[in-house]
Amino acid sequence: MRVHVRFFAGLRERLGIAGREIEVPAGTPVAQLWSLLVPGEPLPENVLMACNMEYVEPGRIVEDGDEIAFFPPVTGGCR
Amino acid sequence: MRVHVRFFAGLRERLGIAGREIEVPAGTPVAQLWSLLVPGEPLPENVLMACNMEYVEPGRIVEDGDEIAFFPPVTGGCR
Amino acid sequence: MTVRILDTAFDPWSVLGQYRPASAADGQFGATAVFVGSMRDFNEGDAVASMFLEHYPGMTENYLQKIIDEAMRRWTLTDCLIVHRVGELSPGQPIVLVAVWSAHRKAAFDASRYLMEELKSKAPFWKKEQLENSSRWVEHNTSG
Amino acid sequence: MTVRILDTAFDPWSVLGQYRPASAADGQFGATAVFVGSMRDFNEGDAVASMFLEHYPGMTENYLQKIIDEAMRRWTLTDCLIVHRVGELSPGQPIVLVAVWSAHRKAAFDASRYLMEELKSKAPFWKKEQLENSSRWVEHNTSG
Repeated sequence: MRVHVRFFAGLRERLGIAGREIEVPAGTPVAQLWSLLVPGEPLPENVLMACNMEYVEPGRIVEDGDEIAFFPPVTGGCR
Repeated sequence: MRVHVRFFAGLRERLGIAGREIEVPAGTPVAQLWSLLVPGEPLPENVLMACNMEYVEPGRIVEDGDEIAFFPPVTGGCR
Repeated sequence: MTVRILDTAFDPWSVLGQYRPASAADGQFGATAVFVGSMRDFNEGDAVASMFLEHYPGMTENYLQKIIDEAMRRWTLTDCLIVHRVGELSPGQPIVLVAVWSAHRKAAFDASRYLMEELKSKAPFWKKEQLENSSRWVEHNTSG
Repeated sequence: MTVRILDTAFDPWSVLGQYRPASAADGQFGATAVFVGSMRDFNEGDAVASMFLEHYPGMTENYLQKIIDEAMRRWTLTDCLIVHRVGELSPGQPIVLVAVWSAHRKAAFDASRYLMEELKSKAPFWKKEQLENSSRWVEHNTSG
């Protein structure tokens, strides 16, 4: 099955990837998409993950057509 | 000595007095001005008192030329 | 540090749009917390047609300035503004505007709330409500 | 219950002057609590010339709507408004506006602060600061 993976902000810049379509087997957890897309790069401890625009835990199993996002801690609002 | 006494809001309406000059002996406490001006009328429990536009306690001794005010609990701002 | 007592209607958002916080270039404050209290058209179960707000000219301004001074002592603030109506008010009209500018949001939130609670509990203002066929002085304030 | 993401500068006081709180005649709400966060010209000891605010279109709006829904569940509110800038910002420009309307001031104060803290801690926005000769992503937010 096929999922769309997106990276944001500093993560996107550092990895040089904004978005990527990827073919994965059924039962793949969200966190595993990271190692598939950026092998050898350790998953940052403070990274946040979303599936279809909702926060999810790293163990969440992806489904066909999901949009998965990895991003750094958020810094909206003001100081 | 001479002091100026003022009443505000519901108190002013009920007593029918907005302001009054009054001659008092030295050593008169603020609260006593009430009984001098409205004899027989008990001092309301929740009444507030000011001397020269600062809150004072009932026992504060007045001085010549003071402006003394009696008023009900305040109800500014919004609900 | 500005206190204004107004006897005619005011628009809090226009006031804020025109106000320039004391000694602060635009980039120097990061947080603004504002509270606006407006007259409602009901109170204690009764429809209120209009309201009269009395104050103690001189003491009211002094007292508001005093609570602003106290807020500036307690928190690190750039500026504070309090605007309060007196006189005849109609439902929906703003009664009070409190605004606090500071570098950090915590101070702005805390100080604006402090100013409102202090204003309500001790600033010399008194409300008289005009009901359909009668009027009454408001006897006590709601707690924050 | 309105969420707006804007990629150009906005004046929070004009926005508020033009906003009509949902399903509320003028006399029905008594309290409005507002918070405005603006860009400062310094951070962590450095002068900041400008800032870029990135977001996650779709998720950001969803998340802001979700925290408004939660606030409306927790308190009795008339309406909530959140406006947040994205894109290129200059010092002094407003970043965020949070406004809450309610019958009582306690709910307005509590809910506006809740919305700001929730927004800062989890809404997907990221700041990149442009310093004199370099740029950097802001790594962590200040606590409330």
